[in-house]
Amino acid sequence: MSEPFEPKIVAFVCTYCTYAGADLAGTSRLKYAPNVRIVRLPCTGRISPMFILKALQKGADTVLVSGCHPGDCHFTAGNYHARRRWTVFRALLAFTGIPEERIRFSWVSAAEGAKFAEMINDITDETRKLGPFTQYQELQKVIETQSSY
Amino acid sequence: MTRILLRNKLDECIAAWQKAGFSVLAPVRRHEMSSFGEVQKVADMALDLVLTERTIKDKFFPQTEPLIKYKISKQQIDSETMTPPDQKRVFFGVRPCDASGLAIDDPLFGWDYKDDYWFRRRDNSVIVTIACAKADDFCMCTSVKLSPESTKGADVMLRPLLEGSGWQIEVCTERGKALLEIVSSLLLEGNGHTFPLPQVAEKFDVEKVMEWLASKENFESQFWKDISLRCVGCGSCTFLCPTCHCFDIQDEGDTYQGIRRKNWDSCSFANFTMHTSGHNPRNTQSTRWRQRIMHKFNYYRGKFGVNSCSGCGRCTRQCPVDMGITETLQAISNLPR
Amino acid sequence: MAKIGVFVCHCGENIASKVDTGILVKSLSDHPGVEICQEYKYFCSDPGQETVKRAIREHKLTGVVVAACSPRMHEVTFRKACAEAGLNPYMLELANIREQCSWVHSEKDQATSKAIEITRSLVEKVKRNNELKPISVPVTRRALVIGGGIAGIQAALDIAGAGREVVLVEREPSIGGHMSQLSETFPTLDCSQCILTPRMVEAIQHPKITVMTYSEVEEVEGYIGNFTAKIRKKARYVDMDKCTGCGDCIQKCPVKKISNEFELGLSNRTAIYTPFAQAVPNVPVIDKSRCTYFKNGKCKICEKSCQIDAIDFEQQESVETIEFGAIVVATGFQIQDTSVYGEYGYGKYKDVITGLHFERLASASGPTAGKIQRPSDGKEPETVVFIQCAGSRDPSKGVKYCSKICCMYTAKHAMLYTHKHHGSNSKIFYMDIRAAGKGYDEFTRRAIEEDGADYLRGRVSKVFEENGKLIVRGVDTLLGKPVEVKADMVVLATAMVPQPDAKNFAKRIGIGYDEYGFYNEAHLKLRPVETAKAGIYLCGACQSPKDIPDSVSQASAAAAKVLGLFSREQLEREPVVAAVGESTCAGCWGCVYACPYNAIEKKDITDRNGNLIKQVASVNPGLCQGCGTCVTFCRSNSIDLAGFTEKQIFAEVMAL
Amino acid sequence: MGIQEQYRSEAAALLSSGEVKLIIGFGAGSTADRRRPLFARTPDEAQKFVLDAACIANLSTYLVTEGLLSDGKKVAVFLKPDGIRSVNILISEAQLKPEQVVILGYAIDNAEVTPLEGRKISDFSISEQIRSLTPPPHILQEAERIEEMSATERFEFWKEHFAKCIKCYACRQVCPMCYCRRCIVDVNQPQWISTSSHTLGNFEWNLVRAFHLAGRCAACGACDRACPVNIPLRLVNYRMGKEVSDAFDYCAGENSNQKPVLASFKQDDPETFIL
Repeated sequence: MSEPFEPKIVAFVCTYCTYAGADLAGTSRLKYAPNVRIVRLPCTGRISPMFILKALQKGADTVLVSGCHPGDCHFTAGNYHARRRWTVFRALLAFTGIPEERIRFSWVSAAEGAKFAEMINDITDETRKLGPFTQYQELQKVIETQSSY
Repeated sequence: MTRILLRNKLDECIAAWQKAGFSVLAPVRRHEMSSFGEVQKVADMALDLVLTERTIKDKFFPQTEPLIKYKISKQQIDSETMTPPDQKRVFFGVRPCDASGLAIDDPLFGWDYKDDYWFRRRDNSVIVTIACAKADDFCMCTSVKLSPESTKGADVMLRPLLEGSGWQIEVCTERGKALLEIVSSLLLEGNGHTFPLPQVAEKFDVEKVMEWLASKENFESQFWKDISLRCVGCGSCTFLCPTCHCFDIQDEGDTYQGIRRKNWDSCSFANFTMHTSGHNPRNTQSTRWRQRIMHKFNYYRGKFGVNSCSGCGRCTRQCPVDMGITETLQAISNLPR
Repeated sequence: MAKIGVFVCHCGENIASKVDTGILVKSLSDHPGVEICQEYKYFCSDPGQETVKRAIREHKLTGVVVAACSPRMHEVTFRKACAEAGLNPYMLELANIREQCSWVHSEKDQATSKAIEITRSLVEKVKRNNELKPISVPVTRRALVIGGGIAGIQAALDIAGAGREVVLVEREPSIGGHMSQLSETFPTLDCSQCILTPRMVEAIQHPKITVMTYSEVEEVEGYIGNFTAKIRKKARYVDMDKCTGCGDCIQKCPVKKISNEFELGLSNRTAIYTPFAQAVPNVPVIDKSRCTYFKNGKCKICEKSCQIDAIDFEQQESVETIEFGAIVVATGFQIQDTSVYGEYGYGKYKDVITGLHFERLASASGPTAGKIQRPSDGKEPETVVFIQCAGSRDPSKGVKYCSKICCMYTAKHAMLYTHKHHGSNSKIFYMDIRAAGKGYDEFTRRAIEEDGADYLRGRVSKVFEENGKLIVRGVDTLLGKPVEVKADMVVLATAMVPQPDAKNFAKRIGIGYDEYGFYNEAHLKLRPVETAKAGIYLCGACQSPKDIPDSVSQASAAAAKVLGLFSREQLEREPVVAAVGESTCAGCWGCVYACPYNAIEKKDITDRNGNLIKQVASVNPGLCQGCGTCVTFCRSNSIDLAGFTEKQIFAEVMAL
Repeated sequence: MGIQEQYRSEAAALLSSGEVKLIIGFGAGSTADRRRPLFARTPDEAQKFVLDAACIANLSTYLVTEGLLSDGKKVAVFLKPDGIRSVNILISEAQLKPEQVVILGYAIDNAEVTPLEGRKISDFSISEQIRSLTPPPHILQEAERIEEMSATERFEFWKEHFAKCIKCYACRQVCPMCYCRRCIVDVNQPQWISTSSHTLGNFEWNLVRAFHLAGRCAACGACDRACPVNIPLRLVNYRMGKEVSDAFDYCAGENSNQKPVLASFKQDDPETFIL
């Protein structure tokens, strides 16, 4: 048997809320699953759909995008813009068969260290159940056999 | 005495070829597109098409091809050359224009350096051409001095029998002969009535075209601007062309590893000739279209003695704005002298 | 070629106990482009920083990754170290292997491999970092102070005292705020008016302070050093330059029965009025909604009575646009509407009042001239019940937080009451006494021990009237018995809440607020008077419930921040700003719409003869705050954000 | 006089009066059922214009040809309502100046061509019409069929289609909204979208194009018709249009002064999916 599946989760977060929330989880010594890799951005407004696609290509089984609650954006409106983009991009991914459970969105404030820790645990568990997202990663391999023919 | 391949024996032929280590590819229509794909039986084939939308060029020079796999470490880069597998293949039901396309491209891939990716596949492939029983408005093989029964590039030429029961066989090469040896017991001896060839009108005088193109003063002619006004600059004509062969080398990977790939490129694209400096010598669509025509009917001929066009007509058939080589060459040959 | 230095910090045992730093160092040493990788117990210590600096110099490093704590902790420290060693401070990244790794994971091998991945991806990022230089912006050295209570007055005086111009804006007709309503102040029992009025006068007379009363800040645009505020001056209908404050008009005004807001309805005022006798400026306003002339077109008695023609019925409100370099927000608080506590009978029984009412009753300048009288019949109450936490610390009906000042003022009320009415009887229902502060506990003890305040620990369940007495029914939890008190007056220690329009105002000027509407400081402990919006500072009860000493010290702190900012003509800003690639910009203006700071302008691209070729977007680096929303919008990828460029993030992701 | 003759003479008049420098319309194509874009600069050339039910292309794409309108002169163009919608979007995205575009409007109903009143973009109020627009039943049915699939089936469906893509960019080149001077797919620092036309690279390209068209697509179907390998691009674009309409009540190209849907927001935008 192969090794048990350990999900790879890539999180794109804003530095003012969710990153600070993750820091708070740390200073509060809350324990959560070690499967998440955090990429720090200034604001959710900076998080491009491209990041999500590249993370999937790099083997992320779930991608998390997280920032300040509505009304709390350090930059006043970055998260509102982000929310619209996500709504549309999420619909697009769903329509093209990239399951909604693979792309997660959340608001986590600087004060919600516990929410962050809990959420990472939940997402890790759920991803473990879903299994690896090889469907997307293998798109590269398919053509290798096609084209080398 | 010639031989005949009966349609109802074709399934057995396929099985025999497969047993001999060949995979068999034929025109298929899958996922709303016609192309050459692997088949198991005659029922899988779409032999009624005038032409497949995609050419068989794809199977020799794919749209993207891995060349080298590499791994990056602190000390060095380890690379491994990737080659296509030595799979033997039969291409059944190729149209004469597509087969000619392969023959037209052979000298290009072999003149100074023998391109292993092309020739490994060429050497492992047997082309079984079927002469055309019908043509459409876009067919123009006769205009480039080929015909619906041209054997250029073919190892075996089949001519459909009038009653539709099979094909009359013409062996063109040793490779073709060997392929038929495998199924010799399944072939009939005899002469049938073959289907009359479709009439494909000559749409332009290619000699006149070549003469006009060769004249240096025409290079800057207003003609090019007028004829290419509606070109939107996509690459569909080049990518569907059986002879277009331009490519680009790209490295794709992450921090630790990657693949160097050979990808199709198109002279229609604005970025095709974009320099790093930002200068673009072909910075308008008219100069790009001129390049395409000049390459096919002047430069290529100058180097390899043959025009880089087999007359399939896909460039016009698939053009989103109804352009194509035919219209341009027609216009050139109609220019007053 | 990149030469990256990686410095793995143990943070004592904080990191080293969960991350195998030896493996981390070995793994990173083998990473392409890493020139040197070292570990140390505390890289943030002086010797630790020296190690980093030495490595930068000796190995001619082009970039540094410190694998340690959160960048929110020590990014500044290590940037400084880089700069001191001659490396551009922005060629640094912090790999957060403490807060986001060692502290949150239990398995050492998992934490170690996560730490390796985090660090490697930041090595790839730092390879693509660009050298950045701080952006200089000019500073307009004039401050706007919003709110003319004690906090605003103190801030204005401190800033003006250092020689900088201040505009102090107050929406009421007079400055003074809530403090001017108070009688005496704890813990010294100074008369509030006596200590406040001189400050008010000082403010209005200060040559560097422009006081704009009866005015409101409509809109604030711009950024630190360069704000533009629109201030609406409401029409007073009295010429401020002419008026001498003689008060003749007030005397003559025929509309006399208007409930006096300053006195919380305990007395009446006229239609032309000053809110209180010591108002600054001492210039009346005409209450347009109540004035007979404005209602019926007839009267103008005040105009006739004014000997210097200061009344001007034609006056219009006006909007002034003024430039500022810094803003101090001191908009204060309100008391909670106690009518949610039906069981206490507020609003139903006239003699159930709030603490602020009591202040007015106790005030020598108040409606009763300092005599404690029942609002219902003017009788002096024999027994007064004070109910603390009437709103505060009550998540079900009131607010969750402690209003902080009520324990103290209730003790003060009991004390004042005893002083004014010997032999009186005050009973105080309380949850616990919070009297932390200089002289505070002593003060409450004095109320109990010397002035006979009777503290009953427990909550009141009901107040009702019976035979002309207010029956207060509650429980004494120390005795474990229900109690009933027959009172003549009940005083509710109501909660302090944000101004009703606090949230809207915050949005207008671009600062944050908490769930209640109190304004957010940049950091509760370390940056308590700054907001997240650079150049806007906070003081007083608009940030959280505060007493006078706290408000005043915070005001001085905010003033110090403003003066620090004003100490130079140029301000250096973080260079994390966006920039447009003009050659590929198509000028669709999506970024212009998306930018929350209006930092993107349209720029003409012309040929050398001055003919317009195209228009492109152009980022004003002074306005840009570096959120990157524009970058994500741009379809042609023509905008990028320094410090978080597309290349950097791509590399970071592709290294994961 | 038939509509074709009427429009020919109007076109000729526009050119002979000098009101416009160029007219973009349709001419006869290489076969009897084909029409091709035709550019007329003289009244004589205007006599070659063809207008019938086969004139389905969205010619507004030529209006954003680099340099075409930089001299400030006017250009006339034959447009159906979807083309007018494109022009609205292009104006609101500052790619066209309304005063430079003269519209020769027509509609096709059941193979019948009827003229549309008006010449200036402001003459055409198409808001109601496009809001009530339902895509052809075959698109609706197909989109519904896809929505009903499991995620895995949907993925396989698109994988097969995107695997065919050869990155000829015909979809982009015929699209009036793809006016970028440099397409994101041509950005190589960093290479967000794999250059190679393997299925992954094709997925990335097609997803990003669909996203970039979300709230901007005029539903003219040009990309879908242009695709030489028959990828059903209409379906993705339809789905994106539906999303911005359902979530933000936004309909691209209603008028020419809309704010782009993804560069604006409402505080109470829906957010059912956010944890």
